[in-house]
Amino acid sequence: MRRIIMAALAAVSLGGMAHADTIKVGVIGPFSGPFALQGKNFKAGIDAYMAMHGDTVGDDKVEIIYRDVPAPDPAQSKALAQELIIKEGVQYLTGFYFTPDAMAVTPLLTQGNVPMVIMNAATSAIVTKSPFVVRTSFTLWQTSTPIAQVARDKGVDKVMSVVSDYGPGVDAENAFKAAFTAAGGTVVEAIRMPLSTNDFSPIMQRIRDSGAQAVFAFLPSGPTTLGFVKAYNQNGLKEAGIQFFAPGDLTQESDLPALGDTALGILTTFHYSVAHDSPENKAFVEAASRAIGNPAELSFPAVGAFDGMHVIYKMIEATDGEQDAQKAVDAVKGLAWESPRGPVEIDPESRHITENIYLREVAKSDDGTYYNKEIQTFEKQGDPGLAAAN
Amino acid sequence: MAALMNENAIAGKPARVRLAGSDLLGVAIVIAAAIAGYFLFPNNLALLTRIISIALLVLSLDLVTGYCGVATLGHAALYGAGAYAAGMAAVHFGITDPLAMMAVGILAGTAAGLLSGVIVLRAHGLPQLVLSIAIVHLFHEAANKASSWTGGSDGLASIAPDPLLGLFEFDLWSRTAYVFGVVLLLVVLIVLRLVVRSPFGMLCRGIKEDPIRIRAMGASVHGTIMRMYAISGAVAGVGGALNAISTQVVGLDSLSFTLSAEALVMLVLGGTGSLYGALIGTVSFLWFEDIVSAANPFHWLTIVGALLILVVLFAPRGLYGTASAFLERRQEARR
Amino acid sequence: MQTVLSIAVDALAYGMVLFVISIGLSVTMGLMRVVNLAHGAFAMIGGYIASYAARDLGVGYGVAVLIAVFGTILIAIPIERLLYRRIYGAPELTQVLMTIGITFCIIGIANFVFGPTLKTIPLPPELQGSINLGFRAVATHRLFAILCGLVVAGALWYLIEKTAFGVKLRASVDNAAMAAALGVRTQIVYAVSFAIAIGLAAFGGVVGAELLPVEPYYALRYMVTFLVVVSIGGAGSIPGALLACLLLGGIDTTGRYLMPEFGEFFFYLAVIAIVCVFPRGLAGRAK
Amino acid sequence: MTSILEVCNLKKAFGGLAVTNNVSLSLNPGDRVALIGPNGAGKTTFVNLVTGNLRPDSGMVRLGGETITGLNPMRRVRKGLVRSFQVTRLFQDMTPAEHVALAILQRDGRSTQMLGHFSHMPDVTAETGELLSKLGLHDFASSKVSRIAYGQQRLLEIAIALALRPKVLLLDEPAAGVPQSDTGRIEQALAELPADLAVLMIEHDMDLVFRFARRVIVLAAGEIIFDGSPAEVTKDARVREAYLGSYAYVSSVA
Repeated sequence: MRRIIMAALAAVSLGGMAHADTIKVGVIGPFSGPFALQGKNFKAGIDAYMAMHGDTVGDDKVEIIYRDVPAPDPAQSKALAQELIIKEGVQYLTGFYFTPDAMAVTPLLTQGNVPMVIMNAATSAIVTKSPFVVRTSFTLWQTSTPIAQVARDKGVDKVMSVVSDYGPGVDAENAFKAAFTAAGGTVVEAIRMPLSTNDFSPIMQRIRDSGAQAVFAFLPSGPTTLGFVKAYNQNGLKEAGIQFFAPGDLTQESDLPALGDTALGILTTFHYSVAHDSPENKAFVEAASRAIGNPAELSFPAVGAFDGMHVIYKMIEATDGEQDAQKAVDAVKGLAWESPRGPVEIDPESRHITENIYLREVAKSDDGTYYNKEIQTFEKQGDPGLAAAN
Repeated sequence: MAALMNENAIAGKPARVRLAGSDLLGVAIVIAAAIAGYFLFPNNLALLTRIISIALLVLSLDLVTGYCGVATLGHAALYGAGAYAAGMAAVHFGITDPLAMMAVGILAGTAAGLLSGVIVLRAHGLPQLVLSIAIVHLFHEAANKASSWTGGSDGLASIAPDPLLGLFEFDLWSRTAYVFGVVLLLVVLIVLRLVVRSPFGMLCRGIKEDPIRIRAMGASVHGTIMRMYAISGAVAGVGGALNAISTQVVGLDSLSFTLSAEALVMLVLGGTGSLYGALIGTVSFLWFEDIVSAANPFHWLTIVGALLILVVLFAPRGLYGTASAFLERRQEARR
Repeated sequence: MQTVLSIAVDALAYGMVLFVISIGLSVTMGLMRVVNLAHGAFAMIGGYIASYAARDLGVGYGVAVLIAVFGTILIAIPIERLLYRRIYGAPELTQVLMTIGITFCIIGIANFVFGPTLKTIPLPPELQGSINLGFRAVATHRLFAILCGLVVAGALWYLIEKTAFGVKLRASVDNAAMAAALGVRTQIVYAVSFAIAIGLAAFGGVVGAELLPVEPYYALRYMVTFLVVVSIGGAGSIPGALLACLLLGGIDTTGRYLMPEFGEFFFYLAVIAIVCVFPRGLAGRAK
Repeated sequence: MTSILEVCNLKKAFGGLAVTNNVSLSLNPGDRVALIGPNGAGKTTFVNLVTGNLRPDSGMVRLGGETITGLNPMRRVRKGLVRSFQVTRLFQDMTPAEHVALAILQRDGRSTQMLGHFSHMPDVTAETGELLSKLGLHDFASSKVSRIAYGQQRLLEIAIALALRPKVLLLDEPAAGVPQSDTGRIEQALAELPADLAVLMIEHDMDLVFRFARRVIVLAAGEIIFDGSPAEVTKDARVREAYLGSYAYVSSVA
């Protein structure tokens, strides 16, 4: 059996060499269903990169193949990845919005000789599952740790943590708790709400009753975030002076028009704001807006995808179009560049991206639109989550 | 198959021979399709394995919905129980032999089936649907909460099954998983054919049509359906364990309402109350979904919706049900 | 005491919002015997139309609500004629398949036309902000939703129990053939009831949008909630639906307040308990 | 001869209205009893009380000397108290042979057997064939029930009941809804019922009652007002009082 596999593998890699003129990149993400917006952002980021840098690397033409996994479904994700590797002959796998979908694919990478560039999935441990995983997004630990310091700086001693009860929410809670406690504050209460929660009034009442000076929250973007922020306002927490801290998922740009005035003043820390002030970002936003059609829909998965494509282009360059996962991954270890989000680097140890985390405040611009205004920078943040897990 | 059945009927052979003949034929067709699948789509075996796994779930659903008339939108609870049990056996207890994992999955599926049955049979019709929905949500939430055991929403990863029978590794091409799945499917199919044709199967069909009549015969409706629920749980457990073994990851989606609803859609699409209907429904739905979602990953849902509407309009008894009813009519006309 | 009052207020508000959105489904399922899983899709269409009218056409809230209700009914008429008419009286599972198909189509179209982002319906200034009840603040909009719920419940009850149309409807439901023989034009009665149910869905979608925001996946996201509410209440019963909404609202709110970590367990265990005690729903009509 | 079915002081009231009021009767093996009464007399309620589908407020039901008041309908059937239905309750997609075989298997406690097909069980097929032939259903043994005539469906109801080898058989209007041309066959079937079986038949068709019954019980307003021979029933003043008007032809028959 093993011999057959080796022979087949050799055949595949030979095939890869023989047809090096078109390099296929498989993208797995949520392109329909409840998370279609995030998938759309993946596509916008990829399109923007290819519009700006062409669809060729050297002599090789890059072709993108999209596959849809509408909601977390590891079995589906794995089947599609297998199909992409074997049938379509992709040299690179990328995308991956959800952690379980990425986790399901990691066992295939070595056998398939394919590197995986994660454009979003944000649980720290994924990069440890295979040496061929590189991530250009963020982890919840990375984005939720700095906000603890911000809260302390604002003179907050007692915080209540409220997160959605699923992997990323738990990560956010743990990260915040660890950092806030280390900075001398107290988390008076930590609540994990079911993901299906629609009505947040009782939670708001509980926050009030807890006597906390501030609330730290994490919810997946979309309807729940809107409901939560509205409840925060309507139940008088804002008036009562209870401050609101969160990682930036909560004020994702695509949700801001819906959130409107209710989000004003919310402080979040995140790796990317569409309003980031740099020439790189201006060029990116212009290209990505064109790609996505409606600029209001543009948000962070697009920059993860944009930088993911950058990494893949560098890999193709380094391997000269040949299929060699090890060489490709080695080539981007320590790779540093100026991303639309600011200066970034692939950490050679963890293969996770080291980036600036910004403190932002939701603000209203002159033309009446809302944006995340960057007001403070935490430079070169790695992923504390990996250390915490060990 | 249809043509052959026709001939038998025209030849006026006794019902007994005709039944056994169509059974063998059905199994032969499944084998032929499995072999064809292997050689025609050697690069899609992972997808085919997934289809087999879901087909087992749909078969399992057919047993309670199609044969006993129980309305459920929570059948994934049984499937997920099998998947998680097999996965946890491997990750936490070192039971990595695929056959042993399969056994664990079957046991867990059966247990989940009995538990679901006890609750679901407390009501009928719409309230029964709601009970089933409540069950699958409770299972889902329990798996989410017990994240140290199940991996929570990140999924239960690092399931590493041993080579099958110590000889065949679960490879990138999913060849082993596919063959394993096909064999399991055939075994399940043959066993279920026996069960649904047995006196017990007749009793179940009777219950579906008229439980009062069955009671008037002195048979226990509740007890009978509970038995069927246990069998159904075992079958769903096989599907779930196959999923855990072939994917090596188990996610919360395997315990979800969505999967339950999809399974029901596939079953109704194929036609309830016949094993082949369940198979045809699963294969056509997933195959169609794969094609349209690859063709247009962004807007395929609309096309799938349109397909479902067309099926209701033109094949109201499901693909298989309508086809066999049509053939029956033609036979009558020729008589 | 304050806590109890506070929970009660939240429960009432949440329950009434659920009621406004779900009651249309209770009408289709209980009176027309159609398992209409596309109910949420029609509520969503209402939300989209209202959002479009209020934001892009700039009309007032009240006008937007009217446009949404009648616009949705207008969209639903051809769907009723072409599709729903084929499934009246069909087996439940067939109805499930058809209405899920319709839902998928509507989701896909909404995603294509309006994009995947959240859409809001701007509230008039009178409904914004919150009112202080002394022991706590409540969003004005919630009070408005409670009011809407009471009005809808009253109007429907009057329509079904006290008007000639209600008599015809109940006759058609109990025995369509007999009603037809007595000169009731059941086709029209069904079409009108369907229109009312759709109108209620759209109205609920708009009024409830503050709590259940409008986005393409709305149609499936809340389907289970609607189904649970309707069947706990007993399909077709307005007092039953009202009672179920208040009860479920109360259970959900209490659970979320007292033990948010296990809110889901609490809710679904309660649902199982209620169904076991009232297997036909709180006020279910015998089948 | 000891009675096989004994009903003592059975009472059932719905919301204060006594629908079955202190009813007592007993049946001996071989009895052919017709239970008649005007509409609303409480016949259906009485049958439901005897079969266990309703619980009596008080009173007792004994079968073969054993008290069965607390047993559910299923257990009563297993003890030999079998009923047929006024409106046929058959499985539309199954054949008469399957119906009868299922009843036989159920009677023998083999209905939950999960392997084998009844057509491979010689004893079952033999008995099924015999029963169906006896009732003249042999030619339709393998047609779906939905395709056979209503009269034949009624006969099948009787066949199913007989397959359960009852000690007491409650026949609920066995000829209801059957066209005149087919009633002969049903009457023949009734005439051929096993001699030691106790039969209680509810019937409106007085012709049938007089031909079939050797004893008639009249129920009116929940009470037994007459229990005696067919010859006497129409002479009884209370019966005439209860019946006349709604069943004018009773006197003409007499």
